Amino acid sequence: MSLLTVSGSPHVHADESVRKIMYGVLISLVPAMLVSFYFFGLGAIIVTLTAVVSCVVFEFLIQKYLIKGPVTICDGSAIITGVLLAFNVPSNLPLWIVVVGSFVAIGMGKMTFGGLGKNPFNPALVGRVFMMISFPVQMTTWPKPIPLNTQLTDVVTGPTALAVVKDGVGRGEKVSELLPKVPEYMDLFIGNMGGSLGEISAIALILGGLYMLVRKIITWHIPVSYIGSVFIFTGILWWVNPDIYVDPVFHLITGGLMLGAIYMATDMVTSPMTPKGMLIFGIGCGVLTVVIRVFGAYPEGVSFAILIMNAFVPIIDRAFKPKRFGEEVKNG
Amino acid sequence: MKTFKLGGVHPPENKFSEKQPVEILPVPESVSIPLAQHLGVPANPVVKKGDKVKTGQLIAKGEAFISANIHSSVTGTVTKIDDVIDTSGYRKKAIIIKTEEDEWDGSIDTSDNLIKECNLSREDIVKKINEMGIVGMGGAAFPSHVKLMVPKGKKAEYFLINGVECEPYLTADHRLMLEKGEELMVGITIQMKALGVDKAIIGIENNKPDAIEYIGKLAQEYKGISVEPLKIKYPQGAEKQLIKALINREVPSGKLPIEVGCVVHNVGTAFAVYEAVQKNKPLIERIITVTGSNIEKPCNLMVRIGSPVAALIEVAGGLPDNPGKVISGGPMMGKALNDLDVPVTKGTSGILVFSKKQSGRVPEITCIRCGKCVNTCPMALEPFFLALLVDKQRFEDCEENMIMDCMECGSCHFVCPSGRPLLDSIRVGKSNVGKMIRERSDK
Amino acid sequence: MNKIKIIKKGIITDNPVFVLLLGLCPVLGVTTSAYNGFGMGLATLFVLFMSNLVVSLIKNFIPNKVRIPSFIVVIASFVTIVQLTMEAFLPDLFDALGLFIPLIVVNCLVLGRSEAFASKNDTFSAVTDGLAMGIGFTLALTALGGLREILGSYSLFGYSFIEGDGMLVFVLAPGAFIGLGYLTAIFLKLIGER
Amino acid sequence: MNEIVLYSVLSIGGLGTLMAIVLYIVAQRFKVIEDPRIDTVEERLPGANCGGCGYAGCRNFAEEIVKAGSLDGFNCPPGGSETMKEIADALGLEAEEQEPMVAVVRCSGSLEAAPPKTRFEGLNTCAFAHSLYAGRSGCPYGCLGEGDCVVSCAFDAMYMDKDTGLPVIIEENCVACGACVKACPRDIIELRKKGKKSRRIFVSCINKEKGGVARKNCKVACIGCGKCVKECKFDAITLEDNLAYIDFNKCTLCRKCPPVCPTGAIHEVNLPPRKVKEKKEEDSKEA
Amino acid sequence: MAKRESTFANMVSTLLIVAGVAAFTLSMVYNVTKGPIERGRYERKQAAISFVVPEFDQLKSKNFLPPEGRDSLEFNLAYKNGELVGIAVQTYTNTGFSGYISAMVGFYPDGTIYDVVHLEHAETPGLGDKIEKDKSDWSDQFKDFDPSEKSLKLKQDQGDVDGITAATITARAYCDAINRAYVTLTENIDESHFKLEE
Repeated sequence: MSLLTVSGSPHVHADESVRKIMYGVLISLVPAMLVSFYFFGLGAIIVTLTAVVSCVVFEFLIQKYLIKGPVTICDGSAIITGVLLAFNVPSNLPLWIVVVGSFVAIGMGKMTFGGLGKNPFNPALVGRVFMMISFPVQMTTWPKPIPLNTQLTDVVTGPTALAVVKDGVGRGEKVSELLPKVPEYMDLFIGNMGGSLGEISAIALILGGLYMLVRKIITWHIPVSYIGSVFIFTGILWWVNPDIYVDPVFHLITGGLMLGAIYMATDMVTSPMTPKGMLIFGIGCGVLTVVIRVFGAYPEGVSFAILIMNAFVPIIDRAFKPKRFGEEVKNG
Repeated sequence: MKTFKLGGVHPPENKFSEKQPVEILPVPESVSIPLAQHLGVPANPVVKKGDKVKTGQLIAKGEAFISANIHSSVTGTVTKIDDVIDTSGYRKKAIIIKTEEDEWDGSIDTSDNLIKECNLSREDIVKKINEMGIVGMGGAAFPSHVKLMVPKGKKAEYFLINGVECEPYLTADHRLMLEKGEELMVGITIQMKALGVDKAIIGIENNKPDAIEYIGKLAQEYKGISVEPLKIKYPQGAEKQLIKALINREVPSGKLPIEVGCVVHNVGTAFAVYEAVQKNKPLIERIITVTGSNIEKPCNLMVRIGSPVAALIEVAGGLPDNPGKVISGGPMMGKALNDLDVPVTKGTSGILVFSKKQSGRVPEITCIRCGKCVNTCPMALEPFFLALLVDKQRFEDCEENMIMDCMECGSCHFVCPSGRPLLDSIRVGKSNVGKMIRERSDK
Repeated sequence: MNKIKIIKKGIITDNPVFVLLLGLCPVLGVTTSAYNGFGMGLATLFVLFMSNLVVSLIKNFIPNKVRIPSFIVVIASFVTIVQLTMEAFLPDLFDALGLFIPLIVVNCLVLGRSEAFASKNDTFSAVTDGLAMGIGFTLALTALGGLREILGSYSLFGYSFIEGDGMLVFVLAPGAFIGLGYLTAIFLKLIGER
Repeated sequence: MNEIVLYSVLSIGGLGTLMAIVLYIVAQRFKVIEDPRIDTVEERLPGANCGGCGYAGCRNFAEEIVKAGSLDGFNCPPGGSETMKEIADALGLEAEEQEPMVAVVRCSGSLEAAPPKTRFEGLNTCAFAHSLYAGRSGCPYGCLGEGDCVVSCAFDAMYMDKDTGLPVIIEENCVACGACVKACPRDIIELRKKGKKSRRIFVSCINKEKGGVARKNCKVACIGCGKCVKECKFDAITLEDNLAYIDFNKCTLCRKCPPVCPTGAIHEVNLPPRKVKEKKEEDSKEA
Repeated sequence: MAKRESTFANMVSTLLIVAGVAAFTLSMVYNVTKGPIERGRYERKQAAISFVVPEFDQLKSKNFLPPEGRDSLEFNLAYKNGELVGIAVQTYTNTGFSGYISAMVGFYPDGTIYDVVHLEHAETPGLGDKIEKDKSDWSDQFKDFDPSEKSLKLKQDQGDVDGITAATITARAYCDAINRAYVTLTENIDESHFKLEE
């Protein structure tokens, strides 16, 4: 007779694994990816592929030869980092910069801390911010969307809608004069605007977010509190002075807010674990985003806001414990 | 439909044996009846080696406040009083009886007649239950008479009956409700009388529509008893969760249900109370589900206490070729056995056989901080954090984070996508914190 | 103590930057290029050498309770001497390092060596230690400066080898932290500390 | 020379003088009275903060020694008697002569001698395994083989032997701090006198079950037959709860007991090989 | 030699001696380096002035307040053969990416810019430091720039100056500094101020 297994309860396990979660996230990224391929054409596909391949290769090399531990590239987390990194850069970014960014994202953002689950900061954002500071020129030259473009060179570039408004306001122009210079809201919503690969289409990102909600990969807390707090904060500013502050809807559909709120801030590893903590985290991200966008030097604040809040996650986890069962009796 | 609010999981149900009527397991050749089948102090044997005992005769007396009497489940000769292996493989004292022809103790009413009236006083009912060695049959085996003695200054308002059976695979309570419904009702009225309450609620999970319908119909004839269908969610059968689901009260941390005016009993216990009070029959047998996905004949058996687990499996078609794990209890909270000669006790609700493939755990990888364990913990603890603290041996912090509130339902390990043995760590922490608390109170 | 051992300690096993993590203010502040790092290293080397020499000479003369004020006065004097001399004769380097030269006074490396080594050992050992620590410090600063210069502006000691702007982050403050972190990790790995 | 020299000398010199005065006053005011002997003692300790002495680190140990004023009951296991002697010399006290100790694993239930009956899965710590079940072989006293002791050892003096599934103690590294004794949930590891030339004889089993039961799970268990007790001329062996125990204070290493043990539970360490032919292994005088 | 005790007299005398010796040494070094340091500073300023104005043989400096008040600007009036040939204005701005930037702006007497050179700044290396002459030829566009015809503003601010990619703020600030010099100049263009008087 073969040996009986002895182990502690429970003896059954949910049909759930890290791999399934990661591939679920990937599936949810498909709509946004298709939109960016449509508007930015071949360039977008090449940038995405480069980012994914280099992320996976770097993770493999580091795990195999530097850490000399088990290789876990199959869990899909490096692929997600690659896709999200590509989503955060312009589609005409030189490929060597993409490779450098991938190296920073995986090597510095993730493996330095011990790999999946131990990194305090979102790796894709670490890579993005690194590139943003290192190559400001290349990172802020956004191609204009041309549906189904197959040309790699000679893309027309232009500033993002947020940059147009920020620059204009900085010069003392009124918002109402500036708005005609940016695409229509409907275009912004669908994704027909200049910007980073994956951030352009709010609708596709929301679709993906809903899929993740249904699959229970994320909970509603972070996206809703993030987007909600941005909406309320910018709404207040707009109400105070609509001449220098843009309306909240504009803030919601531009500049990677959706991408950040749905994919970046909800990254399991770098966000709080309790619902209460998630709400605080989301509100913090929202407020910081608006502060950086409106009062800071950069027109875009999502990446920095999320990275800053990432640093607060351990404190949030300690400070906002769930209300224990039976902790405070309220009979009725 | 009602359920408890915080956390919970939905493991696949796999109730293979829910349509199988209860069969009677033949009396085995010899039984070994452990002296510590219940929570609390073990009973003291009142028989010697060589004594002849009849079925239902008292063989060990629970003398402490939290203890229970033990009766012989067979007729035969006491061969020895010795250590036998219990479910965990450690040796505990037990009375071993070699079986002869079954002859019941004269005082026991063995007929099938339903006796509805009960003229005993409250104290007499409790005394009777104490005498007959009734313990909670949901798993923890807490002596029932202790629960029925409401402490001074407290008042019971509700008597709640647990017909939830939230553990997957198990169907013993389900069958009991279908087959012994009338007796169950009488048992409930007796206990209501003992507690002096006029409201009793039977909570049944929605996956047993036939039981809800049948018991619901019966309940109409009894004053004060109602049936509440509950949404399916594990661990609804846990005392505190059931109270929350049925009457929306939260038992304070570290306190008993009587704090919020309830007493909770399992349906099996209620039935045993009926038999004890009306038929004078001690707790010597119980219904046990024997099941598993590659067990030939999943079934529900009426088993004499002390029968070896191997005999039960034999009746269900024998061990499959490649057994991986045999579990006493349900898959979520049961104990894996390391020997099949272990005797069945008053608290055994099921025997579950897993194949080799099923018995392996998900490989453990690093925590990705997904927070699923926090969100599924029905006590709103943070299992990942507790496990971390235990690894770091910071048991004071464990206590501060209310590790003792953990009821080991296993939901955290069940959902963990990284397959981390959270509950294993928490158990270590609990035993260390428990030691710490005991040392403190000794001082 | 064995002089060779002191030298080895100063440069490798107790490298002031990578192992002892002392004097990080100038390490992070001035190492935007290899030249700046080298200059700062030399300035510190001089101060370290001279203060170790003087402190070990006067160590028995100083009562215990006023030893730190005395050491600081000695160190501050040498720093000011360096500052004045550099401004007079190396104005370009002074432009780049100016802000950080006075800070050598509170560089814990200098005071630390005076207090921990020079005040307890004979003059020759103290001088050797000052020299070795200074060399270790200079090498570390030059290495970090070199790394940041190579990655940040694609040049080394001012000689550009690729056209273009380089990875700006390495010229900025975050690059100093990142570079120092990774250099420290590599250094410790190489000397087999971890 | 000019006035710059004069002014700077005056100002800095004056400042220095002023500071010296302030310093002097402050130093007089806030004199901290700490027994300098604490530092003296601490300097002589190994500084591993292992806790083997039973105090919270070396500093605490030093404070307690100075407070107590004598060395009775104080011992630094890693430093050994040498360190204690140094401390005694420094403080002018008598050091208690401490015999060096060493940790000893009292279980021989290797994978071969006590074949596993079950496969364990879950948290790989002895603490958990102990709370879950009796052990792989069924022996409720035997080694669980998850290596909590190895993890607890701060001196690299232990490792798990893959073939036997038992921990092994590297004597040269062991400082008898007792961390492994505390870590073992089954109290298998004991601190014993190191003995002359590290020679020791001990019963490598702590099973208190009856002989037959113990034997069923493990071939090399002590079955409590009492032969060794009869053999011992020095009353060093006691039998309690079916288990023999050799008192290391009384044992003279006469080597009479190991050959009579029917299961080979009595181990000899670092003793030269016997000249007389051993036939005890075949001798099954008692089952 | 045994270590000296921490008595009052010892402490005071030691600190006094150490401080005295240090102060003496320092003042000696100061005396030695004073000359070279001042000469160096003067030379650098002269170099900057001669960089931004045409050849001259005589220099006179005068301070003027900019119209909005605040710190005055130093005007270095350059004369050749008694004729005013250029005005080198030491100007500043506080709106740089890292705050303070100072520059020397040279004008022809008619107000056209001769050349510009930066003096001090703390802008981002690799980005904002393109205002330096030896880092980039960006500031060469100010040569022969006539602020009375063209606007000293960046092109994206509807002016006539090319910006620096990714360092708009620095470029804007530099324009502001030059503009401050120009405005102060036009304010005080009154001939009498610039006469070479003895």
